[in-house]
Amino acid sequence: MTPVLSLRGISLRFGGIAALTDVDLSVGAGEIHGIIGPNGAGKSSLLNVMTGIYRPDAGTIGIGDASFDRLPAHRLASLGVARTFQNIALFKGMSVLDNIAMGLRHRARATAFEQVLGLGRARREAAAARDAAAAMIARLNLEKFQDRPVAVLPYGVQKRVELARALVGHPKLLLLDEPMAGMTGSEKTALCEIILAARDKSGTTIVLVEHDMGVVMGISDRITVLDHGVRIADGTAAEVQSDPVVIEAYLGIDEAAEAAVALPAELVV
Amino acid sequence: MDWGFFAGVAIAGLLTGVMYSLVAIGFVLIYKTSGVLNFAQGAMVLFAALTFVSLDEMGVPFWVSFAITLAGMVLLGILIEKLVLRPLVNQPPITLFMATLGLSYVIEGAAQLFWGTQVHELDLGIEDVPLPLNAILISQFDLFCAGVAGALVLALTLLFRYTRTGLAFRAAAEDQYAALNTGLKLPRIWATVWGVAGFVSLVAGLLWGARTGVQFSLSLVVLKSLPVLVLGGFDSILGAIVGGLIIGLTETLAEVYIGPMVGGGIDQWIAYVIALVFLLVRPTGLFGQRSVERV
Amino acid sequence: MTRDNAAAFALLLVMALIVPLIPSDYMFDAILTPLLAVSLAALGLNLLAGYTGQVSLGSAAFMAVGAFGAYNLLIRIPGLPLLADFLLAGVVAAVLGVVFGLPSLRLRGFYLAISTLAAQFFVQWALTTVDWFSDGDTSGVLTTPPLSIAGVDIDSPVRRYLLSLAVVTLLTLVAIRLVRGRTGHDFLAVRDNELAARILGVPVLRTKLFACAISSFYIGIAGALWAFLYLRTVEPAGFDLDRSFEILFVIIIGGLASIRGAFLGAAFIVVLPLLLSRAGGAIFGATFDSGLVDIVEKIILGALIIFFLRVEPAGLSALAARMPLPRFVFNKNLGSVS
Amino acid sequence: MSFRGLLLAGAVAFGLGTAAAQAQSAATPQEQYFPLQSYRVGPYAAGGTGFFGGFIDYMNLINMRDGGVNGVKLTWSECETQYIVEQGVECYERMKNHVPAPSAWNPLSVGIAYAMIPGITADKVPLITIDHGRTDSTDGAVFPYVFPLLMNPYSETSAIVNFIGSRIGGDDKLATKSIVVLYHGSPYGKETIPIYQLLAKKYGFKLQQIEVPDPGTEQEAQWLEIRRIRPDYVVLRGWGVMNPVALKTAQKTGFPADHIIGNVWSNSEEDAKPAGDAAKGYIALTTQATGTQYPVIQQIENTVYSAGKGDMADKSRIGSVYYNLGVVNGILNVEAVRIAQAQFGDHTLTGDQMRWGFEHLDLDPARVQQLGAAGLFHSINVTCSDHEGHGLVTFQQWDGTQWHRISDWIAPDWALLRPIIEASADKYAAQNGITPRDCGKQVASAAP
Repeated sequence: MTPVLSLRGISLRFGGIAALTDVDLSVGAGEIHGIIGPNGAGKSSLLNVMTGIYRPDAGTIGIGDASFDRLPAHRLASLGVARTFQNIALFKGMSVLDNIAMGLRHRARATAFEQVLGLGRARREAAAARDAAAAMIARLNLEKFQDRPVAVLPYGVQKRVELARALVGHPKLLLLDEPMAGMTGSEKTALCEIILAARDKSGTTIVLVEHDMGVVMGISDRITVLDHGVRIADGTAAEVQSDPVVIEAYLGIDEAAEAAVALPAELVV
Repeated sequence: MDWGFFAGVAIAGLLTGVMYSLVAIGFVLIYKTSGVLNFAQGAMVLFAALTFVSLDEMGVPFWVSFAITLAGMVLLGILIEKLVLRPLVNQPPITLFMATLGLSYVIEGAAQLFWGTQVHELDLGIEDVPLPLNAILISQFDLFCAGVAGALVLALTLLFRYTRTGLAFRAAAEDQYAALNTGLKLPRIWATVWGVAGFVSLVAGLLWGARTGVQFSLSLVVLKSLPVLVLGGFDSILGAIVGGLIIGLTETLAEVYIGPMVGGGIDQWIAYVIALVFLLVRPTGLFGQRSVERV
Repeated sequence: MTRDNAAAFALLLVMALIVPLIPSDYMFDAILTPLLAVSLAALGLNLLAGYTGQVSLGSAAFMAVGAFGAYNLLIRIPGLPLLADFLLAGVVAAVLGVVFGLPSLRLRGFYLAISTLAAQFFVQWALTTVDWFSDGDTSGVLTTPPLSIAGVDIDSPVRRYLLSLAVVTLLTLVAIRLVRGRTGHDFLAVRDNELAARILGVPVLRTKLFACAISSFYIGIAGALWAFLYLRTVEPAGFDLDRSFEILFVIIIGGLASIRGAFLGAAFIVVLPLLLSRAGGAIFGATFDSGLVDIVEKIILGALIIFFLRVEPAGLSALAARMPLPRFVFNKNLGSVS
Repeated sequence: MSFRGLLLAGAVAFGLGTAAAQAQSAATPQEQYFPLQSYRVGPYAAGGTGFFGGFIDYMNLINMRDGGVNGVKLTWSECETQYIVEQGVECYERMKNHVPAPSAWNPLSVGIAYAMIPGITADKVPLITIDHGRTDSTDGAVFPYVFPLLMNPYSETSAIVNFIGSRIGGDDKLATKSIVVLYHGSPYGKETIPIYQLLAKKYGFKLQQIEVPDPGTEQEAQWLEIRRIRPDYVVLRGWGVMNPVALKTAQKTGFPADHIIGNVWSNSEEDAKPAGDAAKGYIALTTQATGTQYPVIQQIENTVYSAGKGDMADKSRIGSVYYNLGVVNGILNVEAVRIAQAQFGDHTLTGDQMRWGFEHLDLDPARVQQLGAAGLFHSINVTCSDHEGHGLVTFQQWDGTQWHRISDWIAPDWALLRPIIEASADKYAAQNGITPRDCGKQVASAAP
């Protein structure tokens, strides 16, 4: 069964800095795959390479059976890939409903002419997008913000709106860039439920870049650990936790032995 | 191809470019420190020149009228900053640009209200007759302008790069809130910036005014300096002078050599096309800071 | 019938039925017809600068293209109906809008704004220098031929006003449908976050060029209205940089990304100076010479612009939205216009 | 207030304005009203303040010295246009319904004049474009209500070429000369291009026409081209700030100022003074001489200014080029009233009667002498078919502080230009469905 996402030998340099060096990653269908690593490990860079925002200096990106050396960003949606951003990329001038409806933009075919005259196809597409967005709003209980412009909403609500926009198109592959950042405990649990529901109900494959160890360890099937742009570990939550290389990268203590004894509580789920 | 003539045209073009840079520097100063494209720069140049020449005609000695005008411009700058720009500080750039357009109406109106609408001659006592070099046409006035422009650029670059006030300017430009947190008194910084811009407007006003006569159309010199800004980069003093030289050179050569074939009078729009060509290579000007988008 | 539609519909009825009864040529020829032309141009620019975030300082050039296009089409294609002439003039302007829009794809902010000045100065130079555009008429100031639609001569101020009103109303309806539909959302998406838009599948380059085209189409027709129904002469100098700034003023004062903003802003920029000069004339008329009064008016206009930007940066449209509509016009519970 | 509120406020304020104006003027005695679309602000303020200052001063003189024209007082009101077309049109719309009706329009602007032609023809009120305007409006048959008095752009061109001929010892020597025309990048500037080409073919001189894009604050490139061409003479067809900049740049590129000939809109003190000593020796065409030594100007100073009713804020500008043009324009308008009154009676005249007056405006040098303007301008003879009136021109040289006349009155080559004017007028008539009237049997049939 071909992996939904497979990165082979991805390297990326910004001038002198090697952001990513020869990174391989493969994510199977229906899998929740965590990507963790200390700050500046290259997690977001990897996500940006996957979504065509950065052009890798080497390596290929495979999505389903199509493979690219540079993924054209505008084709991402039609390939069934959706993502959220580290610092929320919503359309400030539009309402919550319109923002979420944009998640279905890649399916729209009606031309401007048809929209102005309100011809069949245009009206149907608009109605379908509105209904799907309304359903997603209900699912993420955003009803009371539905018609309010996004710019005035609190941070947590904006995060949910962006997730709703990514989910509304029922993507095959969902890339989440630190979705838990700045969220409260209860919000985090709610978000995890939504992610698990997406995987279980619609079989969405999920890649999760996240700092919150508890969350990542809790819901990921497999985890890849990056450090200074290099993949230092890849395996199940349990394997990764006990891998001395990972521990050293995280805690930076020279004697690996001493580290094994004093593992911080939250690292051990 | 008459290379002597070509050299003459090229040098004339460079000297014209120097004049454009003088006005462009005023723009850069304000943009570099507050992100505002101050379209009232032309009106400030007019106001400064008109004030100076009116005082001069009243018999006030040269340097006294220069000092009074400079004081007036600094005061004007402070008023502009206080009444117009500070209340709009967190508005989008286009709103601030519009505010400076409204401001240019006010200043142009005030200039004509105080000093009348007549045309004045301005003689700085510097010969503007070609020096005895055969093909090349340079006058003492040209050399004086080039000298002044060079001095201004040097002084401002040094100010920005190596002095504490320069550092404060750059901090204010980078991030106003961060600058506030470090205890920088922003109002004082902006007042100084606008004061220096007032000085630059006065210098540009005098040098341009000596050439065109001090009259309402002096405020239109702005149109010639916009391509320079785009080419050099809005926030680079060096870009203002280099951009000016490039635009002046290519514009003059284009008018002399291509103009006659297409009906002439092309130097107005060719300057923008030249700037556009450079922009396609570097979308934020030759020396402009590249805007990095954090995703 | 939302509150906005009701108010707009009521206003349209007043403008179409009651206003033409006012017995004053001055009201039509000096206020309303130019007001409609400026509103249409502002509406066009709002689609590009307000909704899509691409600020253009060269809109007057596309008004000129519309005016000269309409003139040349009318005299070179005998029997071309007037409305088709305006439409084609808009298409010509749209084509040029796309051509001059191409460089904007890579540029942003003030670099983009200043680069649109290339269009402004080039078009003005071309229309003045190339004789073909003014049909060899050496004077360069072209007088528009007499106009008629389906046999009806458009020769009186009221008829010119009504024709302008019809054209502007139709195009405004199209703009409202466009902006509320998916294309409008594409515009806003490109304006607010180009990268996110691209990732969601919005064809960013095509959207920007379409915005340039539709905006220039509106501005071109506005130019034709301005030259044919208002000034009744076609002259490049009438579409200079001050005109471009005026149209940009209108949408900034009226309200970016707002259909009624174009109309409110146009009313402010066209009617206010006339009111000021009337008031100025009446109050100071005797004591000061008209020049002094005019200087003071210019200062007041500039000060008002700054004042408005401070009071309501989102423009008159936001101010109007906050203004409670008088009871008699809109009856809340019935939702109908009483 | 919402959009509707703004609009209604506008209508109310306007309604008050005109109603007040009309009520107040209906009751006063006979008067001849002149609407003045003046411009005292902006880039062309110098021209506007001078011209309208002279015009108003002359009308004041007539009122104070003669008690008006045969008892009919002259009245006027001003409306600021800033030389902008739509402000000029707005002034026209606002003043055209004035009671008593306007006698004649004097906008002194090419753009505004063109925009008003259809309107004034329908109103039957004459439009005066002294020394400028549509050249083909000289043909009164096609343009009954437009009067490019004294000189149209084509006559000006012919006069300049004749003058250059006289400077080099005869028109036949023109064949060996080279002339460059530096024109302002605007309809006004471009208007005479075909005529210079026609004269170049006729006399055989080498011709090059170079455009200076508006506003012309910088002309380095244009004058370097001139330096390459090395012409014998440069004709400056400029306007506004372009003129002093041309003279300064000429000095910088080593071109002698006394070989630069300015046209009628590059001939004022405001065009030469800002250029300082670069303007010394500069020659320019003019239809009216400068100076205050003419009886009519002295009467203005003794009667109007001594009574404190002079319009010029800066007394030193009395006698300047624009001021004297305003006075001459005043003379032509007032004499047209006087001639029309002789025909239709000493009372307020209608626009059409004023048109009749202008079409019989025949001031020979003797009559000009009686008016105290001998030497100020030569003469004028307007007829139904010739609305220019064959005005003669002279040339003046700038000595650094003021103008001095250096030639007697020169006549343009009217015969050569008439066919071109008629051809262009006929084309305009065809395009706009106008049937030219037959000037031959034009009789005093003007509407009462």
